[in-house]
Amino acid sequence: MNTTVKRKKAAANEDDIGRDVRLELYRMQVELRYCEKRAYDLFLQNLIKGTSHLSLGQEAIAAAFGVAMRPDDWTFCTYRGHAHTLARGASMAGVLGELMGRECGLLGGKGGSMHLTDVTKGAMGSYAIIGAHLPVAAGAAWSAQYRGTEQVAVCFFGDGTTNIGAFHEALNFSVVWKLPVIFVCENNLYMEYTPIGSVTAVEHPAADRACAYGLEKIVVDGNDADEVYRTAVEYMGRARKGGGPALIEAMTYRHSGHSRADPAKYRPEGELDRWLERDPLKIYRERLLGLGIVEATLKDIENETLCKVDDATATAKASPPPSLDAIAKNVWADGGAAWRN
Amino acid sequence: MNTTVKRKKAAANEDDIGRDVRLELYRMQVELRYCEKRAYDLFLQNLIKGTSHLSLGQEAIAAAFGVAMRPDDWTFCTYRGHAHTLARGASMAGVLGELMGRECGLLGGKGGSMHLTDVTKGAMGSYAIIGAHLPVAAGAAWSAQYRGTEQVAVCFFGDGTTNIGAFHEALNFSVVWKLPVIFVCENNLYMEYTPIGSVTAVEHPAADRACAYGLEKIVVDGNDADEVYRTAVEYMGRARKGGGPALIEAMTYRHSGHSRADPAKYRPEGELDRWLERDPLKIYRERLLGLGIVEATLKDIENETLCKVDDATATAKASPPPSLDAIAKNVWADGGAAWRN
Amino acid sequence: MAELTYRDAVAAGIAQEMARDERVVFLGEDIGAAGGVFKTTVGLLEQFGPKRVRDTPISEQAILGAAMGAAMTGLRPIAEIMFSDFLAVCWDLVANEIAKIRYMTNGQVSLPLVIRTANGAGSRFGAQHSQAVENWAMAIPGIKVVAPAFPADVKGLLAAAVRDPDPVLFFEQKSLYALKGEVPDGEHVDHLGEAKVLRQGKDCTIVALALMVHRALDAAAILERDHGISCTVIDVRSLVPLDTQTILSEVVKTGRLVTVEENPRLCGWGAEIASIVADECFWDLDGPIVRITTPHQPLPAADQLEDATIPSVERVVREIREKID
Amino acid sequence: MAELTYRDAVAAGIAQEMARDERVVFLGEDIGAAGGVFKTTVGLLEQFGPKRVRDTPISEQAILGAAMGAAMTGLRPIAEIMFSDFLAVCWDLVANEIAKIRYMTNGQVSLPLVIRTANGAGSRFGAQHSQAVENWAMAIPGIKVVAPAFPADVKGLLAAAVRDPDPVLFFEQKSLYALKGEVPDGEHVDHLGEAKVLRQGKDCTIVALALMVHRALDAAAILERDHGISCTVIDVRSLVPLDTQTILSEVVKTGRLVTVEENPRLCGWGAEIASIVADECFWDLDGPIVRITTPHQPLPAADQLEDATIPSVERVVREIREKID
Ligand SMILES: Cc1ncc(C[n+]2csc(CCOP(=O)(O)OP(=O)(O)O)c2C)c(N)n1
Ligand SMILES: Cc1ncc(C[n+]2csc(CCOP(=O)(O)OP(=O)(O)O)c2C)c(N)n1
Ligand SMILES: [Mg+2]
Ligand SMILES: [Mg+2]
Repeated sequence: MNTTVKRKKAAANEDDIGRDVRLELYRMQVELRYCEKRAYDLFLQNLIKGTSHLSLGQEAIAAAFGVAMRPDDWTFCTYRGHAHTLARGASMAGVLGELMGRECGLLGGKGGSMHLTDVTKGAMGSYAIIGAHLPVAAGAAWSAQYRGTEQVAVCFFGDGTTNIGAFHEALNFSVVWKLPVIFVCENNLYMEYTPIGSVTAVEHPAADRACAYGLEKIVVDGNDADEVYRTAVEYMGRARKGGGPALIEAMTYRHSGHSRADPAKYRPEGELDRWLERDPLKIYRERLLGLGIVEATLKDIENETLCKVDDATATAKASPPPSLDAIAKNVWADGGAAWRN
Repeated sequence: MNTTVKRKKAAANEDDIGRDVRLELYRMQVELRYCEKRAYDLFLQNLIKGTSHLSLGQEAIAAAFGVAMRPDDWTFCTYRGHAHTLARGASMAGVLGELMGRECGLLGGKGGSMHLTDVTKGAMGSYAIIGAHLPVAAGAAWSAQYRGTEQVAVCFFGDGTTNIGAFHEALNFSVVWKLPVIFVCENNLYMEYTPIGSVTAVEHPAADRACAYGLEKIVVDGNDADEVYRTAVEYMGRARKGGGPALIEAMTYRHSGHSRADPAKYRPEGELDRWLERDPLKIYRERLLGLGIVEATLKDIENETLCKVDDATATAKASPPPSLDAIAKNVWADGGAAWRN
Repeated sequence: MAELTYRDAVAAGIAQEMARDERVVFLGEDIGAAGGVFKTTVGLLEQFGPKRVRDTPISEQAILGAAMGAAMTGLRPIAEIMFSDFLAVCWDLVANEIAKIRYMTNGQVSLPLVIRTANGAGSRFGAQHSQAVENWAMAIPGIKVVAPAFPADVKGLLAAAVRDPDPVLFFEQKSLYALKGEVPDGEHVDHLGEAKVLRQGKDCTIVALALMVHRALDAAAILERDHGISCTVIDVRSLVPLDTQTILSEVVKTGRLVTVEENPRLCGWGAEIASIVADECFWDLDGPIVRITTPHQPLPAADQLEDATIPSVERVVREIREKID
Repeated sequence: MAELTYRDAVAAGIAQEMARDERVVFLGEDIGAAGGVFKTTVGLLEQFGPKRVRDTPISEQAILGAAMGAAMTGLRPIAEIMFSDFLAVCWDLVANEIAKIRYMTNGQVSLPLVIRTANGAGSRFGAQHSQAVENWAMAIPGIKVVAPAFPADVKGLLAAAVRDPDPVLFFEQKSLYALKGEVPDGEHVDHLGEAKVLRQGKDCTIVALALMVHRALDAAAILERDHGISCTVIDVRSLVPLDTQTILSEVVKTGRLVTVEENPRLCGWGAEIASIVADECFWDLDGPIVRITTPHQPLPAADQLEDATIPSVERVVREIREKID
């Protein structure tokens, strides 16, 4: 068992990743950031009715995996899944529309913020019960293995999720069957409001459990898109070739509360500020400038993305609420809801 | 994290345990062996109707803990729990009676072989759904901690149980709360019929998971009552004083099939023979003789135990089947089963 | 009498029992320092300290296992399962362990414990955070099942549940947490297993639970005022034990039974009551038994869809008008 | 027609579907090398190899999660949960995930999967290994629920379940595994959602499932022969979809309904059927609806106790004699 902490850092200014991918990593992070901020604005305008869990501050992880994945790979994520779903290329209007409960929503308003899914893009669902989607991701990986397609399933979840039984079952199962599945723990230091350290037997809730499955201990800086990207490429590549699963813990922080109802008062003074210093967008923007990419290029990306978010917002707002006919549709594969003749 | 495998061996002929305890360890193993054998005979006579899971070959573990535990400590065990229940001093007629579905059974015939319990002796139940009793044992330990009684909960389970979610939840929970609970995995190499190695990501299904909870890796020879006894004394003592839980993996082997229905054909040629060489009773008898205890003393123990088993058998056989009135009793604390007025 | 919200009545009930009995301890996710995700347990950590009010990991099996083990050995734990939907992740503990151990051990073990959980729809949370699963619980022999509709009942029935020697699954209604109502001052302890007749009519007996009690009352008012149909409304309050006597005697008076259930239709609690009435009151019935339930399907998230899925006041009025008389 | 046991019909059904469709894979505990703890899957590993017939760890959540993930991505898995009681440890996967994902995603995801499990009492295994939990499943919108009583139905309905595009929970009756019966030769595929009228009478309609079908048939024979009471016996076969038309039309003919259920009473499947009949057939009923169920309590282990707890032929005869006419 290798217990070294992996740090996928490159030497300063080294451009192992390449300008195009880097720009895409930046663009993606900007897109996730802007869209999440818009979601927050829409919530303040009372246009989002249910709950919503933002990834503000955690965008580097979803973005880096999104860029690293093959179009036919599969994402499984949680209720905090707007970013992960967008990062696969799902329609932004579809995402915002779903949050607003509109007909144009990815799920026609039936799933809501916590269940974003776009199967056509490999976004295989957002799951709102802690832990459940880890074995489901293993199952998708099994089907890739069975059919020999070299697809990989990537499963995102939080630090708090490592303490539930399904985590353990999924990890053991995936290793025993050598499945092409990458488990990505986004350690943002908190469950809902409880600090993860106060309820976990080890320091790194995911990485310190890798030993229990004969896996490598991997901790990465989840606010550094390059580091996450390099890790994603390495372990997805290995999994594709039959090397089996990996468990990656990405250290990060959410800038806002757990959900829209949460002002996050439980955080110690100064903690948020320290993490804002390490904001993934800020870091990445500075890095790109340091690598010689000019300000104007970045501004263009930012402006284009803002337009995209505005367009998506307009589309979503213009969309009507779903027709009440939708209620009784799609319980079954025949499109209906009949349980009797 | 300490990854050394603990081997609680003493130097040859060293009598750190003491003659009286050693004789009690022998007596207890003999009792468990003879009683399990009797259960098997009764099954062949068609006097045991349900299933039954024998501990033949695994007696050293239950015996050593039984001897090491304080009368007010608590045992939680599985469907393979005859030995663990007897080792706390539960009535043998009560055990055999329960297997036979008689009125004198520990549970009046209502629980059967898989649920032996004697609360008056601290035998807090036998649980037949894999994994469930691990968190329950943690709960008992919590109540000891809360009340400051220095009681310890000991929880026995098999190798296969380490792959279910409740195992993981109970371990993490117990460590975080520093509970006085000892988890004892009896690794007999098989689930029901499937070799544990074929479905587990690590070599030692329990001990190699200790790292995931910041616990010591402990593997002991489960066929050596002294080694188990020393380990039990050490970790129970620590837990009593607030040192928190331990996870102990005891290597052992069941001489018979998983349950009465199982001829155990799936075992490789010769495996049983090798383990019969390491039969805990055989080992222990030889050791005692080596320590200078005379054959006659051992014979006396054996004869007395046989009488005890015969008596218990006679009592159980003489007991009538439970009255049908029992059916509607004890669903609720008021003694009845009423769900309506 | 003080006016309390349904939400605050939860904390009041727990505090009353914790103050009175050292053996009462409380555990769950985010219940202590944060005061609960629904703010139902604010102040308890401060009042009773971290030894008695304990935040847990996200480990529902461990939470219920711990409650069970503690209850078997002398404590009287209250465990919170944050949303009732999550009972599914620890259903083994509920259905196979907690509910059965007394019976299996022929009475050797008692489990004086309470599982509190937030139940029901109306918050646009979607299919995995909005279910009414009281019928899951009612189907399990060996646990008592309570679901209050009013703040006073929250406090009184919660206290009764804590004092009960058997395990109780206590369903709080998410969408009622903000409801205000009078709660008796001082110690308040109610009784499990008593339904309440909230309104007496002569044409039809409506039997409802939790949120649906309020809809049934509103519907009954409209039916009386606008349509001349006079309804009895019974708040079941406790599914196990079930106060069949109150239900049967009211049905005998009106000759008709309508259940209003938030659970999806199949095997809902109303089916059980319907079957009891169809057996024991058959000759007193003047017409078909009508069940008004959420249709048998998962819940949609969007507000308009959700509102149109669970039984509304309008639907209760309409169905009763169509089917009664 | 060959004579097969109910047990062998399981393997025959699986083999038929695996031979026909490469996408059908099979996983569970001890199902491969050991052929299943009830010997229901003997020979499948040999016939289809370890890539398609896979032994798993004791990880029920992983088993159903794997089945779900595989089904979403193009396979048609059959998962075994050894005893139906163990559904409780993976109930989240059944009730919250598998049953809901199609609806939540507005139809983006299909789950052609089957969960097979051994259900019911009679083996003296005690309260945690003997439950009849078909009513738990019926209460969950989004899964189909099947429970065959005869070997031919085992094979035919299992094949239909495998071919069905929706998730199916398939309850096999432990105590029927040794039952022999004729099974059609060659490919045999039945239809989900069709009840069968096994016997036609004029005094009373008995609706039963799985083991209780046999008891109902025996009781009907005795009632006819010894007591002049002539009963229709319906084997429900599928709780979801439910063939209400067959049930309603038979009840109309006899004017009486008796359900015979192995599940404990509260919220059993018979309650649902009773409530449908009490609504839709009310004016055709000539007397109370009677439910004969296991009493609402856990099951005892000892043989005499267990036999006296679940509905026996004698009890069915006695209750029908007392309550019909
Ligand atoms: C089984 C279950 N228990 C509890 C919850 C309630 N809950 C939702 S999110 C959450 C915290 C999860 O923390 P973490 O895994 O760290 O993810 P994060 O929200 O930080 O992304 C909890 C407890 C749930 N959804 N499912
Ligand atoms: C949740 C659950 N899954 C499956 C079973 C069926 N089962 C009973 S014993 C057993 C094997 C257990 O193996 P192990 O933990 O090694 O204990 P052993 O029987 O070897 O003592 C299995 C799979 C069960 N009782 N509960
Ligand atoms: Mg977190
Ligand atoms: Mg074993």
